[in-house]
Amino acid sequence: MDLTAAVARFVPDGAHLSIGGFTCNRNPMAAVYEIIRRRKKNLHLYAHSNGQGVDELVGAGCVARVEIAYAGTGRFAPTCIRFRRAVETGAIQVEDYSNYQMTLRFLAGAMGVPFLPTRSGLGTDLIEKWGFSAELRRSDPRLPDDKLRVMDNPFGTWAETGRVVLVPAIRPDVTLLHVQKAGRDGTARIEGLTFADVEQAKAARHVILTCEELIDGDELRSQPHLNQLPGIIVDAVVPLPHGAYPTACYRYYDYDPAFLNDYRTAATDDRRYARYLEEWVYGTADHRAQRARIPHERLSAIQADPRTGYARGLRR
Amino acid sequence: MDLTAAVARFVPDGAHLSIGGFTCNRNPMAAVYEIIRRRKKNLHLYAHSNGQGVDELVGAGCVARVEIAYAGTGRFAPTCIRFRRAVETGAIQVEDYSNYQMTLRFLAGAMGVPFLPTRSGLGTDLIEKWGFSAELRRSDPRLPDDKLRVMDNPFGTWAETGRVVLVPAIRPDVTLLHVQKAGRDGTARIEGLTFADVEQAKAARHVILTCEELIDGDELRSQPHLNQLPGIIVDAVVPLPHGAYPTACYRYYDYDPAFLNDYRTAATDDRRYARYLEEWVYGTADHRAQRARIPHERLSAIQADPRTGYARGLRR
Amino acid sequence: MPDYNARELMAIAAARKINDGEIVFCGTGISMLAAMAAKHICAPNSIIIFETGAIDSQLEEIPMAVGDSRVMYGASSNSGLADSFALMQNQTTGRHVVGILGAAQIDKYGNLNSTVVGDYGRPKVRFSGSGGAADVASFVDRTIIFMQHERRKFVAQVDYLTSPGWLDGPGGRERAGLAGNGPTAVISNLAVMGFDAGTREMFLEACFPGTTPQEVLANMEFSVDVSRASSGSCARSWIPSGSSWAAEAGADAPDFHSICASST
Amino acid sequence: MPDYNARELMAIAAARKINDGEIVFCGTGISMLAAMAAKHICAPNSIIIFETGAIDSQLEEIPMAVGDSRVMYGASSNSGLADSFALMQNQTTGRHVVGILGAAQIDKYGNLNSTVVGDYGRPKVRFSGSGGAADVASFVDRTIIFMQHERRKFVAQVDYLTSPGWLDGPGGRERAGLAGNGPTAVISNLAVMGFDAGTREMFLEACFPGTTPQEVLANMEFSVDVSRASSGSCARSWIPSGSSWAAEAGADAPDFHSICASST
Repeated sequence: MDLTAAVARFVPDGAHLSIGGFTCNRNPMAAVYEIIRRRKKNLHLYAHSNGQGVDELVGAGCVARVEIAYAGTGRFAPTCIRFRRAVETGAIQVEDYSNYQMTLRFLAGAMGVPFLPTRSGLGTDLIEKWGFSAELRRSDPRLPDDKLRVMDNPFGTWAETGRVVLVPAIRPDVTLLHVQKAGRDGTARIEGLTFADVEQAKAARHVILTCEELIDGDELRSQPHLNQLPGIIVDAVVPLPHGAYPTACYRYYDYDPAFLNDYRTAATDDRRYARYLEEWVYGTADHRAQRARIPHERLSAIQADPRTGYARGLRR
Repeated sequence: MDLTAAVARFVPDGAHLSIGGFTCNRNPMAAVYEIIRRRKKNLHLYAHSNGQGVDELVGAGCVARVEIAYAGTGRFAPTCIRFRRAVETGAIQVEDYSNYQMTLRFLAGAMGVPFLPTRSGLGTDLIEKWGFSAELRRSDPRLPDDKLRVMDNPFGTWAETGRVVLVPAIRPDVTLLHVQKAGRDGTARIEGLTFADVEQAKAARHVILTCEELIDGDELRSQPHLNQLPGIIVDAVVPLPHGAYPTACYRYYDYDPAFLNDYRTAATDDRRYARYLEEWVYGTADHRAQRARIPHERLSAIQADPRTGYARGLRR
Repeated sequence: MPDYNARELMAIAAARKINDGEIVFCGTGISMLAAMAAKHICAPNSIIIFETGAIDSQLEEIPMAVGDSRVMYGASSNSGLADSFALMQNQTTGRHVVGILGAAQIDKYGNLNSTVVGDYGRPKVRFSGSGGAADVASFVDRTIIFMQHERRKFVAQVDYLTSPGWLDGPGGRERAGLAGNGPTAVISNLAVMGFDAGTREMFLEACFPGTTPQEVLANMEFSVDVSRASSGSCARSWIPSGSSWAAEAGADAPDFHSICASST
Repeated sequence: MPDYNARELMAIAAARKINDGEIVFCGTGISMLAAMAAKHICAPNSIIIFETGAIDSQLEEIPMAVGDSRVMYGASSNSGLADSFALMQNQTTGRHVVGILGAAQIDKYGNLNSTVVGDYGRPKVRFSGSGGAADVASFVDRTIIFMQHERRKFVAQVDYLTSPGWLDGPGGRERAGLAGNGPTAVISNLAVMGFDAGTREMFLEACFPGTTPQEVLANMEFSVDVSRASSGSCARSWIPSGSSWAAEAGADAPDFHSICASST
C-alpha cells in the first residue's frame, strides 16, 4: 500500500488521529503533507508535544479539535504559530493536558484499560478548566464523558499518595509514525528516543508507518529486542526517505533550520501561509515530488554525522 | 563494591526484595547464593515467575513471605519443589497474584503511583481469597492494607470496561538483577527479553546489578537506546561471569539441564537438599569458588550459539 | 496400535481449532506443540506469542518454558511481560488472540484451578499458581484448554478459581466485568469437549479413537451432554493418518517427539 | 558595561542553586545553559535529564529543543516520555530532581501559567501549554524558575494555573495531594527571588548589578519583601568576574554565546 492509499483508507474526514515524534524531531511529515494534500477536514487530533506536524495540520485547516500538552517547535516557534492563531480565532477547539498525562492516556489505550492514575496536575487548571463542552463529549462516542477525574487513594496513604488524577484512555482511529527502519511485515525499529511513539501506535486501531529504510531479510528479526513494534499491530508500511523532513530523524538527518525559519516567516501571515501551502504541499503531487524541491545542498547540510546522529556544526 | 558487600549493605534480615529473570532464565543466581550463604532470614519476596531463584531462597529458609504469580521452572519443576513443600507445611506465607498483576504492581512502584488498574482476575479467587491476614498487613508499613480492590469504571463504560481491579504498588527495599552488560556507573543493557526486570529495578529503593561483562569506555553510551537502566538508579554493579548459572543468560549460555535435573532430585528429599546446600552453597566461599566447581564440559555444553543465543542441540 | 500417541493427538486436535491469522498465546509444553502444528497444518499465518514478551517467535527448537531463550529467536519483537499482557488486554489486538491453557482442575463452565487443592490457607497440594493464565483467560477472544482426563481434575467445584472460564454460566463474565470470551474447547487425553453457546456448559464433542462417552463420563465428577458427540471413528477424520501426520504437524522440529512424550 | 549579558547572568545564578549530585530536569534554552554551567562550576556530578527520555546526556552542542537529536548523544539511556516522567514521579528518584521551568506568568506563590492570557475558552493570547511543566512541578523535590521581569508577567493572579507552585500558600500542596515541593528560586533578568519557608511567599533575595529593589518592585503587579535583599554589589560575589566566567560556565561549548543571546 502506498501512502496515498493508506491515507485514503485510514484517515477519513473526521478521523481521530495521533502523530508520532516530538517538536522538531521525527514527525511523520510526509504523511502529514499527504493528509493536507488530500484536504482532509474535521480531524480530531491527539498530540503531546509533536510540534511541526501539529502546526501544519492545524494551519491547513484539517483539524477541528485538538487534545494537546504542548504546541511548540523549540526556538523556531516557542508557540506554534498557526496553532496559536487558530486557538485565538476560535477556529479549533482545544483540551489541555500535560505531556505525562497525554502519554499516560496513550499508554492506557495501549494497555486496554479505561484510565491510568497520576499525581500530575493536582491543584491546577488542567483539572479545573475543561475545553470541550459536555454536549460535544456526549455527541462523540469516541470521547469519554469527562476530561479527567480526581479520586482519593483507595489504598489510604499507600505510596505517600492521598489523591490521584485519573486520565482517560485514548483510542485513536489511526496513528501515523515515521521510523528509521521497518520490515514489510510492519516490524519497526526506532533509533534514539522513542518519545511516546510506541504508546501512540499500540493505542490506535490502525497504524500507518513511514520509514527511512525498508529492511528485507533477517536484519530486524536477528535483533528482536531492538524492535519496538511487532508487525501484527501495523496496517501499512511505506518506505519514504526524508519522510520526517523538515523535522529531524536521528542518525539520518537533522531538522532543516532554513526551512523552519522560512516556515516561521510564512506562518505569521495568512496570505504568505496560503502561498506556502500552495507551493510546498498542494503544488507537489507526492512526497517524491516534494523532496525533489529541496535544494541538494540543504539535504547535504542536514545529513547526520555517524558518531553523533545529528549534523555537527549545522548553522542553526 | 563486591557482591558480599552489596548483599551485606542492601539485604538485611527482613528485607523486602525482588529478583529478576523468568523461570529458568537470567535469575540473579550468584546474588541468590550469596544471600543463602550469609543465611539471611525472614525475607519478604516479590516474585512473578522468577522460578529457580525463588525456589532456592525458599528452600534455604531465607524467606518468610512470598507475593507471587507462578512458581515453576518449566519442565524441570512444573511446580517449584521446595516452594511447594514450604507452602504445604506452612513454613511460608503466600499471597497470590497473576503475572500481569505482579508486573503492574512493579510498574506502579516504578511510576510512583499507589496502584494500577486492570481487568485481569475479575470473578476469580485471586480477588476473593487473601493470603496475608489484616493483622500482618497492618503490622508492616511496607505492605498496603488491601491485597487489591475492585472498582466500577469512573468513566462509565469507556474502553468497553465496566469494572477494574486496582493492584497496589510494590516498593521493594532492593531488587537484584543479572544482565548481560553494564557500565561502572550502573548503566545496564539487557539483551533479549527483559521480562519484568526493568519495572522491578525502577520500583525498588536500591538496585544490585550483576553482569556478564563490565563495559568500560563508550560502548554503552554510544547506543543509549539499547540500555534499559540508566546508571542513576543502580547502587552496585558487580561483574560475575555465569552469574545466572544454572539458569540461562541469552547470548552467553543456556540453562544447565544436568544441574537442574540434579537439583530436582535433591529438592524432593529434605536430607538430600540439606546436603546440596552444604556442598554447593555454604561450602563455596563465593561465586568464583562455586563456578570453579562446575565441570568444564558442562560450561562448554551450555555455551550459546552466536546466531540463536542459546546452545543448539543441547541435551535437555 | 496407532502411529501417534495421546499427546500428539491432543496437540493436533488443538491445532485444528486455531484459525488462520489468529494470534496464539502459548504456555509451556503441549500448547507450544499445538501452536507449531497449527502453523503447519491449518493456520500458516497464525502468530505465536509468549507472555514473556516474544512476539511471532521462530521456534527452531522447542522451548521447555516460556522463559527459555529459544522463544527469543527470530521474533518480530522481544520486550517483556508488561507489553505482552497489554497486547492481550488491548481491545483491538486482544480479540484476535486465542489462549491455550492447562490446569490442575476444571469445572463444567471451564473455570480453572492451578493454585491449590484443599484450603487456600493451608493447602493439601500447592501448584505453581496463575502465572499468566488468569490474565489470558480474562482478556482474550477465547481459550483452548488442555487437561488430563481424571475424575479429580474434572470437578464439580474448583478448590480455587484461578482463571475465569464462563464463571457461573450465561452472563457470568459480563456481570464480573470481563470483556473477552471464555473457553471454546477442552482437549483431554480422552476426548474433545466444547461449551454450549446457550448454557455455557461443557459438552462432549468427540472422543478420541478407542474411547467411549461412557469412559469419558466415568472420569469426570460432573456430567456432560454426550448426545452431540461423534464417536471415536468420527474424530479420526481430523486426525492426520499414517506417516504424513508427523510432517504435517511440524514434527521435523528436532525434539518434537521427545517433548510430546515428556512435557506437561 | 559588564562582560556578561543578562542571560548569562541568569544562567550562572541558576547554576549556583544546583547542588552536586542532583538530577537536573532541563527544558529548552536557558535552562540547558544553567544545567551545563552547573556541571562546570559547582555540581560536577549533577545529571541532566530531559522529558523526552534522555538521561545523563553528554551535550556537545546545545539542543534547541528537548526533542533535538543533540540530547540523545552519549546518554546513559534513551527511552521515551513515559520513562522520564515516571522517574520524576517515583518517590526515590524524584526527590533528587530539581526542575528548571519558565512561564508566561507567575504569582507570589510561584504558580505558573504557560497556557493562555485571558479567558481559557477564548483566549487573548495562547501559549504553548504545559508540556512537561505541570508534571515536573507536581513531582520533583523543588523547582527553579526563569522569568522575564515584567509587570504583566509577575501577576497577582495567573490567568491559568498550568504548573503548581506553592498553590495557595502553606499546606496548599499537601491539601491538593502533591508530594513534592514547590519553587525555591525565581531568576529573572533583574534579580533572584526566593520563597519564605513559613508563608511560601516570594521575597527578593538579591538584585543583579545595576538593579535596585525599587526597580524590581516596579516591574511586578504584586509586592514582595525586599528587606532580605542583598544589593547588586553583594550579588556580585557569586557571579564569576572577568574573563574566567566564560570558561567556568562551560562557555567552551561552541554556540553558548549565541544561544545565550537568542534562546528563550
